[in-house]
Amino acid sequence: MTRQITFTEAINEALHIAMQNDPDVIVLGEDICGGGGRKDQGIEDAWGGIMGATRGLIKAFGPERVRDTPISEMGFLGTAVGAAATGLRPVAELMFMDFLGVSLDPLLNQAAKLRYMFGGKVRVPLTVRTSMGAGSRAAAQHSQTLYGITVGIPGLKTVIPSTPADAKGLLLTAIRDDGPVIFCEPKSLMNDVGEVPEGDYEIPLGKAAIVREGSDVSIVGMGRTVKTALEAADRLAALGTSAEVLDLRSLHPMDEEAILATLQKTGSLVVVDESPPRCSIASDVAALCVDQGFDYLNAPVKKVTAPHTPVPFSPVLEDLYVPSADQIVAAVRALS
Amino acid sequence: MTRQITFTEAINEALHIAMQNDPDVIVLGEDICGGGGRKDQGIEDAWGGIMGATRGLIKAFGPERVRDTPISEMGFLGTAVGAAATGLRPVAELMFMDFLGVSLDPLLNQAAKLRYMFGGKVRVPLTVRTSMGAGSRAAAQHSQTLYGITVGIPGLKTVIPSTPADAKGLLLTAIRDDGPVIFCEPKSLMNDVGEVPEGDYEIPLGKAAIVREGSDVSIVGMGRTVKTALEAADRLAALGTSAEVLDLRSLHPMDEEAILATLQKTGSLVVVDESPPRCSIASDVAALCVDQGFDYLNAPVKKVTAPHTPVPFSPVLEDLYVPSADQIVAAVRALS
Amino acid sequence: MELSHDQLLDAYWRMRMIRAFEEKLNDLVTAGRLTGFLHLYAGEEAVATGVCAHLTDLDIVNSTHRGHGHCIAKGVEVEGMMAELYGRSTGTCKGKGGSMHIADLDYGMLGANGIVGAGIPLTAGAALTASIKKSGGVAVGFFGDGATNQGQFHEGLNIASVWNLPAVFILENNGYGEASPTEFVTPMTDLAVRAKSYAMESDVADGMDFFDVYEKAGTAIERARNGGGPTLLECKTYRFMGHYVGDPMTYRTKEESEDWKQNRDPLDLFENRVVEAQLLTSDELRGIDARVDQRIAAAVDAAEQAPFPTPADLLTDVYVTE
Amino acid sequence: MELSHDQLLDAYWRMRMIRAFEEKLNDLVTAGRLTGFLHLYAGEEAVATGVCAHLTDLDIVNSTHRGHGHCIAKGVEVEGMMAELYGRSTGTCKGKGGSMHIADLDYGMLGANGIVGAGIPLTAGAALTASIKKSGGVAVGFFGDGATNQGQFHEGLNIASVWNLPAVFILENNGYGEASPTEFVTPMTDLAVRAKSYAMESDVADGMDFFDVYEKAGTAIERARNGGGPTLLECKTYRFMGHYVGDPMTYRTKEESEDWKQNRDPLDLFENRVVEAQLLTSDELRGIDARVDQRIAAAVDAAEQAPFPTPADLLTDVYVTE
Ligand SMILES: Cc1ncc(C[n+]2csc(CCOP(=O)(O)OP(=O)(O)O)c2C)c(N)n1
Ligand SMILES: Cc1ncc(C[n+]2csc(CCOP(=O)(O)OP(=O)(O)O)c2C)c(N)n1
Ligand SMILES: [Mg+2]
Ligand SMILES: [Mg+2]
Repeated sequence: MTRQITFTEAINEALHIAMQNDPDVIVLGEDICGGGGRKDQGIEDAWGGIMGATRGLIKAFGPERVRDTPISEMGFLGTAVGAAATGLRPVAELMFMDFLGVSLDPLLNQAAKLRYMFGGKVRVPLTVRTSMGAGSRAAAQHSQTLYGITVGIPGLKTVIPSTPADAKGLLLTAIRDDGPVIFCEPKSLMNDVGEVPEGDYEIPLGKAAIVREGSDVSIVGMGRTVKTALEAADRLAALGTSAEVLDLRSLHPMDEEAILATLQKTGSLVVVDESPPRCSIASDVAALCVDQGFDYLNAPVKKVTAPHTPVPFSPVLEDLYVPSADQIVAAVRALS
Repeated sequence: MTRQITFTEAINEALHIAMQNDPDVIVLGEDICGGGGRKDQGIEDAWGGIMGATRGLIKAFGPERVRDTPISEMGFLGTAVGAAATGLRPVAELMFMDFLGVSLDPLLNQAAKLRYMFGGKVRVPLTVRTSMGAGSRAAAQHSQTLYGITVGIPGLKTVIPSTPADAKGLLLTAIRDDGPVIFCEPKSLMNDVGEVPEGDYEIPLGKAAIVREGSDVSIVGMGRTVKTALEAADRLAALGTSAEVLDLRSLHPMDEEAILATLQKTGSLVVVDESPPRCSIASDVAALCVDQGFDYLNAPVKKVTAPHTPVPFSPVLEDLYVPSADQIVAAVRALS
Repeated sequence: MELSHDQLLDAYWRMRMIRAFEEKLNDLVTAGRLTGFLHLYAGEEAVATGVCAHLTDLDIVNSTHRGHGHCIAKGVEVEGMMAELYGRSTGTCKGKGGSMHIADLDYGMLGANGIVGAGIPLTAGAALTASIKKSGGVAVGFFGDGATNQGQFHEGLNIASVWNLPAVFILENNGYGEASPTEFVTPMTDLAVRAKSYAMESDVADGMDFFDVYEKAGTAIERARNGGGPTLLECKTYRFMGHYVGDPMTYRTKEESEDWKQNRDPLDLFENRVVEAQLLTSDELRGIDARVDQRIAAAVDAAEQAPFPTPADLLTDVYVTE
Repeated sequence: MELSHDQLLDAYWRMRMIRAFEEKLNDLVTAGRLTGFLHLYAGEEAVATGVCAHLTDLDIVNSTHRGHGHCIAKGVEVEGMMAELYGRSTGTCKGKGGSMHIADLDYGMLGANGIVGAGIPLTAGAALTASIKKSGGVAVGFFGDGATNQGQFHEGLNIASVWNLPAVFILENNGYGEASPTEFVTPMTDLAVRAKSYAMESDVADGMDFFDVYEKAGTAIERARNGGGPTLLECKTYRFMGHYVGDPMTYRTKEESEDWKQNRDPLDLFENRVVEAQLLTSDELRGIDARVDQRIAAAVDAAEQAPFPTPADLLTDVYVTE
């Protein structure tokens, strides 16, 4: 009941379970074994990828199903698409989401479209795990939040957990989904510890979760910003404002009902997205509110996002870049 | 005064002028000469790219400044970025915007970020012309509207003309901008004919244009959807509704003032975007309205977009895919 | 490698079917009866046919924007193909794919592809499935000279080689990528050498000669099937028509293409050879011609009568819902 | 190629500066005084130094995630670099770039790059500028063995070759990409052969031997400068530290790295050679050591005192506004 493990461990556990239960599941990516361990040199343990999330897999499932790839993101994602279309269920690791720059085509033009283009005659059960977000001093090319790109591509699903327990359940569902799913792993949460159920369980894609009930204002977050929203809600409570916090969990499909329900309940909404503001999830949530939720609205819908800039290296600037509880509190207070 | 030329000719004219006036301007892309003409075989004329927009350039400016590239989008856009950062002013042709799948990195991680990452010590005066949009029976991988991706990338500017005259003036400004600009050419407008001033002129980036005045409702469009919006406005007029039509022209920077001004004037707004609905310009416009324009709003903001699907081949389906005047009229009538 | 009488008849039947299919499409578009962005394979028939003659139901083929020939060679029915090009719901892809995405996994055809080079990693992926599932199948990827300048060519071949996958890569070197002659965009015109970058086996075939392609592809496919790893096979060929239907073809001379058509037509070369060697008779071949033309005419008729997709079809097949 | 006394002193000074800079960073991060994602170049000094010894102010260098050595070799000042790594406004990039994007165009240094392979087309682009403007400059791109599996390597080298650009591509083959040994991800360990795919000149140098690198890079750079086109020069080398500071290094044995450090340290090899040949004295070298250490200590002090960027800096330098 009270087993506490990290976000990374939860993902590792989900991978073990998925591979155990289905021989078609394979895992591939750069350095996910790290040379597969070099037995001839007495090196047993695998590196396990840059985050360590794939540790142990090579030992448990062997080199046929757990593969180090060359630094060829376009190539290995394309290979994974071809494998998925012909009967395997690959889980690929894209080390950082920023590397979409060199790997977009297999997602944009292949995985997302094959089924439609083939008139429904193919399934592409591919999961792409990818590490994203700012806050780790990794600068402009290793810190981006790019789910806006994948959400904009019809045919893909995109999910982002905010807790270790959700990470495990969402990843299992994503792997078993018969279409391509982008699974975002917020770098800044990977060492978070939380209670995670043992064994196999799934969390449905497309369902948001109310992570804090409230009545005065709704705060919608995803991934890391859920934590920030909860922190802001605490502060707002101290100021006498009761905030409800909704964790989207799935970015596409997005749980429009849940958003509209909380808006109806509170009459005002702030959405917090760690990506820059343009063509963002934040915009989509606001646009939904002003269309379907117009009659519930008592106030403007405020977006709290990163600024429209690359991610700066300098720690003092990066700390200003990431949406903060302060900004959320200020946005909420500006509503009334 | 009444010289009428096509959209393609207007672009061709802008390229000639820009190359004439500035020796640093070079043009490169796939088949933009088409083997540069093969003089040894008596082949003089160039193919001029898939749309014919670069015809004549090789003759006028020679093979040093007008270059056929290999089918290496990542490679030649990266080369263009390197050239731009060191003193040239390249205009690259990305044959179809769908090919962002194989060319995103030079834009996402290089052109857009170099200046910021270098602390302001570099300029990247790169223009990428790219043909986009549905309606030409070219199916899922040659018909996409992907400006949502480029608009979401801080450091890039994105523009999209809706008339030949705007195409010429915006392209000249884009080429002379000292940063990277994505210049979208809507396939379905390329044969449109319009009055185009002779000589050199610029249209500022970031300025929308009111293309039809009205008082009851605002319709915001861009590129091809401006035409559709005008058609809808005609029909609405016949039904007794006076629609104002705003052409965004620049998608980033976006003319927020102009959007808010027309909203203030009419009190209700429909935005028409030929991309799918998620993380779109349509969402951004709606989000702006419900934040800064909340007090002006008398009705929900409606998005008229393509559906969340790939572009189908079958003409009967493709015609349903593209936002239509019917849909706009219906959206406007649903407001009241 | 010996070919039986039936195999020879089948080879001619396929080459002739491809040619007739493409010529019919050219006529239909020119006459305004058909629309779309069509890249025709006429002239290159010996490549697809010579390669696919070795393939079975276990095997997967992946193709390019110029995919009709590969479909027919792999056994996809021309009726479904024609209906697809007409955008009808009876098409192989319910009319949603069209020429550049024509596909039929029922026949192991993993699709034409509108993105140059993108089929190469897909081919590696199909080979990975065969390898992990030990199905005994191989995956064959077709692509052009222009595609060898794409990063996906490089990355895909490297992966196939380092993982020793049962894949065969068929480089259809027709001397042009759209309008650009190879030498304008690649520092050499013989491209099989690129296999060396992946320590991969390679070979070069006369792509106008069915028998040469058949033999060399056979060796490569057998090697792949037996765990010997991938091969890059360059086939020297030529496309007889424009890059797409409507191409002004300003980039090459009439003499150049006439020369190929007169002297290097793969159907003529095949016929001369088999008739001379008394393997097939002219009568047999003319009989095939007639049956092919008939079948294509019927396919056009059927396609023109077939129903269009319904508006509801716009929204289906995006996600797996059942 | 003869090196003058001053040139030899300069070569040692640079190699020593790189080593000391990297060791200092390792200490600072381990001690918690510095943060960031740092990839250290120690062990590979002879490559950057041997190559850049031929370069002038006209020339451009492009680098990788492992960029400090290339900066120092090209002449970027360590004070600005250290401040950059500390995220201070006095840094070469005002603190906005950090280690993976350290750059200084004042010295022809077109940036480290966090995207493996991305610097290769940038290098071709800088060479294109030199070619079109007839500046007489060359562009040099550094990258690793792992990067040769990226599509951008393939596309960039092909473009440089077909356009005959004044570019030199330096392949730093240290046997690993992060944790993966070359042979796990590439079907061979000698990579210069890949130049053949682009009909490009190539050569192989001992990357631990300054003199061998110097000579072979000199030939390549001269060729490029004289219109002879690009070269791929593979330098066999080894990184002495982890892939990044904090790397658990589970993928290689202590014996392997100790062997390289004991027997193939480029600074030791250089010193043995120049002292034996009586070109430089130990005293001269120790003098350099002392000055280098002093300068680095001062750079750290200065960086730690320097001001941070102001909040307003977050929003500037995205677009050109003046
Ligand atoms: C990534 C990408 N770039 C460009 C194009 C446009 N295009 C379609 S076919 C073609 C030429 C392909 O040449 P090649 O590979 O030799 O095949 P061929 O047409 O000669 O059969 C080009 C450039 C594309 N479809 N995809
Ligand atoms: C496109 C891309 N993929 C993956 C990475 C993560 N990564 C950073 S360095 C590296 C290894 C690079 O190996 P190599 O090119 O040999 O250079 P080395 O680190 O050995 O100097 C990897 C995989 C990256 N930064 N960019
Ligand atoms: Mg070709
Ligand atoms: Mg390496």
